[in-house]
Amino acid sequence: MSEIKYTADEMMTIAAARMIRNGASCFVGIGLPSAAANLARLTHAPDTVLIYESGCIGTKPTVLPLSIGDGELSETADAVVSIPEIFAYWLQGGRIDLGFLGAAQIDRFANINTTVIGDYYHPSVRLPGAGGAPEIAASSKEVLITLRQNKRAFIEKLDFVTSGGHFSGGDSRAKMNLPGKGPTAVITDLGIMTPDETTKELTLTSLHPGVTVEKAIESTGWALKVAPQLATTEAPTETELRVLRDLNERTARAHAGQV
Amino acid sequence: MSEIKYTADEMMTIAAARMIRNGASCFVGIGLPSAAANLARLTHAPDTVLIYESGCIGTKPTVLPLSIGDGELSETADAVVSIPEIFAYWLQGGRIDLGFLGAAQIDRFANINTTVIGDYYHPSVRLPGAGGAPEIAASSKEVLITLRQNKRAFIEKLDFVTSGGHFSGGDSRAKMNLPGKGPTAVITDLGIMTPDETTKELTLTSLHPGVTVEKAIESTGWALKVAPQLATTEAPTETELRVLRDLNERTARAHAGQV
Amino acid sequence: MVRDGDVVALEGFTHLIPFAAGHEIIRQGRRDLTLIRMTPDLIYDQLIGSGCASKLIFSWGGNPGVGSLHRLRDAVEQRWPAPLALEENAHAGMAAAYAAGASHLPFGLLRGYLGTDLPKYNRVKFIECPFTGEKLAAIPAIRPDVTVIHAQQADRKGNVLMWGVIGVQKEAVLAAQRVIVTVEEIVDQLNSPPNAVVLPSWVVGAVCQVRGGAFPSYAQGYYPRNNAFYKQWDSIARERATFQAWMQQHVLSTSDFDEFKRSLEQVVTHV
Amino acid sequence: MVRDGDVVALEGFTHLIPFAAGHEIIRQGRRDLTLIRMTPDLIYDQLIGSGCASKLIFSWGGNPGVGSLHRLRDAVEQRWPAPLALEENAHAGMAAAYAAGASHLPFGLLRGYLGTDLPKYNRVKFIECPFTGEKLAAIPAIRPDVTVIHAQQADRKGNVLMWGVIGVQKEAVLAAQRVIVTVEEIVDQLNSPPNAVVLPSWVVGAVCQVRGGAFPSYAQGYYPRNNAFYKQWDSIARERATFQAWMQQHVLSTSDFDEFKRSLEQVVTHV
Repeated sequence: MSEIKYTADEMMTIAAARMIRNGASCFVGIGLPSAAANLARLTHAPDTVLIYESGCIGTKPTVLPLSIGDGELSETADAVVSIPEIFAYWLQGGRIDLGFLGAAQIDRFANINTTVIGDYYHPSVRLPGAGGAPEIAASSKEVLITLRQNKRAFIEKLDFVTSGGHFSGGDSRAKMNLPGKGPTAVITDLGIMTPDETTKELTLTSLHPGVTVEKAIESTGWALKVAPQLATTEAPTETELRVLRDLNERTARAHAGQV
Repeated sequence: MSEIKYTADEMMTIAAARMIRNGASCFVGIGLPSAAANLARLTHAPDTVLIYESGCIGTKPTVLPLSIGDGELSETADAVVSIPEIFAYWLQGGRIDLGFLGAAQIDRFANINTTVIGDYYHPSVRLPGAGGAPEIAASSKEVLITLRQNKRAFIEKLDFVTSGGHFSGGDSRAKMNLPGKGPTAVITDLGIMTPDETTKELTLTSLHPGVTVEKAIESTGWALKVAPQLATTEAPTETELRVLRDLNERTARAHAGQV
Repeated sequence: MVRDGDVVALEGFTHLIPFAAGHEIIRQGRRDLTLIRMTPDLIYDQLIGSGCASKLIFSWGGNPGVGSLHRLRDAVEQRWPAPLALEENAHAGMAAAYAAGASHLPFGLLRGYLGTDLPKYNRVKFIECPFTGEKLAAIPAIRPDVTVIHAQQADRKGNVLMWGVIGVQKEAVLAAQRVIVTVEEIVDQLNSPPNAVVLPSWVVGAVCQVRGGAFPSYAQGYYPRNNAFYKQWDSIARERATFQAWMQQHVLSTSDFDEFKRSLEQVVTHV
Repeated sequence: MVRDGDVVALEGFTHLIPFAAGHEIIRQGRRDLTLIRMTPDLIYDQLIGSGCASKLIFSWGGNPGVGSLHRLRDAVEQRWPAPLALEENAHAGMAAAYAAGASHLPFGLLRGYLGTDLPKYNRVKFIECPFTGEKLAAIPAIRPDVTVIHAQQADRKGNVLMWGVIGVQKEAVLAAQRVIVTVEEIVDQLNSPPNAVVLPSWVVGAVCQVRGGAFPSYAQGYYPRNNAFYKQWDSIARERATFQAWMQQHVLSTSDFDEFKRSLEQVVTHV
């Protein structure tokens, strides 16, 4: 069988999708998390319950939503509830197995910044802000984070902590008695990092095929720890790629068209 | 025109109904308040918004409900919301012009007991309890109370204060900064009492036709104050009586029938 | 799924009261239950009179439009058949406590209970608003071991749909550790309107079909409230002997709700 | 009904965003507004870029799935066209603050903001649970002077019906002093399903029909979200000059939303 060609982004989305257990209730943010969650639902995890902060519970879109509240999300949902309810009864209520987040910046303890770069009152870049992320990060039983890996995104110190991961590491999160156990993996276009059991520092545990350790290290703004037995991520299967590409094509067609 | 015959209960219900301003939003308890509020809606106050604690807003029943949540209440309502919403957004939210309550016992400051007679832990009579009354009494802009007048109901001291009226009188309610101004009238089968402007003590201001002051005084468990210019309640009109009796007949027919 | 000693909420505000499930608890002879309901209604009068409960958390305990719940009164006034501890609230407080349970918050916040004697006898405390200094009521969240409700429909996957007077059922379900739902009908497809009250299968434990399972309460779209029975209950429950005879004949001697209703038809009375 | 200096909430969570009403505020040249919205979206990018606002209370300020709101960024980063004060929250906090406003409570209670830097820059405080001692967030209630929403239907009496993604509109309406509602359609009879989201006429101030009034957002049952326009906005709003030219041509030079949409059709672009 000839080797399958795929992009780093495709590998990232597929690796993220694989982490979703079938039947899990997933609170998904827009963008990469939404793509990965829907890929999972269309492949190995058909019973995954997708929940969007717009109040759509158990939604089954045929294309990826551009916004968190596209019409198809509510039309295909098991239930559509108000925003106060989705955050109070469902997220805070402890109903979310998996919170799935993107990020602009992340640090070694998987804390996230999506608010500002630079000083808060005189930012060099004003980012969109928190959205649902802080409470998704706090109240979901488990959190996955996916973003492209580079020195601007993976940095030594965040200018602003929007959503807490493992805070200052060690037992600092445990001491806060947050309902969820926090980030369990960060999936990038280069590999997969997981928090060290005791220090909670993100450690490179798997490299995607063809990516070197050096590349991963130089794409990280801190001295990246590497697991002694570093795994290689399984390459995308034909099925995974076909389903993902079909999904992306359908999505592109749906979002184009006339103004 | 020959004199119209009517019962003391009919007079009470009609006198209570007359106090409802057309267009007011009324939070009504079951029993006498419900009868009076529906009579008002069917006579001089067609645009009265009837709200029941079962979550029915703007309901228009053709017969009096036996329970606070009979099917017809929701079928004829403008909106049917959850119990947490009706109490949080609508009653506490300040949307109720008029709270309409019944009572087992009442004192001279229009405080109400619907909980126990005797000691709380060893009651001689266990009454149904609070229901929605305490917050209806606190948060409605104005409160009307209707009950039959006798020494067992109109008593010197309540064994239990379930819902606050004017508390110990004077400015004692004002000092509590409750949203609503409290009871503005008590309508009985004998007459109408209203709180004195300064002392807030219930004062007999109107007697129903044919009722003597002596009768009202001996039917009250405290030394009842009587207004210097005591009015006589206008007797029921033919229309009021016809509408009330039709309503009661329809109701009796609807609630009878086979088990 | 209900065990002796459990904290159990059978909810349904006049509408969709889970009578069939309540009868099953009585037949199983459960004891020492803490029963939670805003409005105990006839079903808790039956459970209490049958000796299933040691505590009641409630906010209005009467027979709506009729009068007393005689078995509840007898338990409180005469300790028969067993003493019954009360935790008594107002509706607004119970609603806030259920919502807090569903929200996984330790307490519910409301402007309530001010100037009433209730806080002398229940667990309500008062807190100060950190912004305005206003005194507000805090009521501990309700977190039942088991919540039991009756709904109109479920689909084959176990998603539950209810409509009409929806009361506090969604909150009671989301606040509970375990959930039991009886429904009028199991359908292939819930054609639920947008924003309908749907409880997804993954928050519901067991679903089983019991046609008429809310009788003498009602199920909107299926059958009306049997107000005549509610009135008749007053004479059935007023005396211990007549109550026990009725329970024996119609509940304890029947094996399910269909039999129960057939046994009633044999003694039809006009009210 | 909107005055200079008002605290104004135009709500609608991606769905039913009141663009037509927002354009009218821009045409009227309102100034010094405090704008409240969970997701400012393009409508607030337009209001801010037009100089209508001096403060923004929000929780997520991007162009969903596309990128930045360039006019919002320019106001914050470069103070153009005017400085913009920010009061920044998380969605959960905003939702609780709106619900507190609707409930006439001084603050909303949630388990939130723990370990984030947000409370350093907003008005959130932490309180202790009087029962468990747990530290919980308290956020001041939102009470807008005016709330503006767009809904699908109203009847002739002024009762308003909406369905689909309903966001926080009911709370925003019930929290406000004054309410303006635009609708797709005024109908003789709202055939609203049971438990639908209906706002009775007596809590709604003004209702007026503006077909397509949510464009480029959507109205479930009427028209889909125009995702192509959302993408195109990125290039329109990126530069001050192109933004101002677009606003001049399509909003300031048109007298109502119909004209606005006709003016867009004259420069149709494929994306």
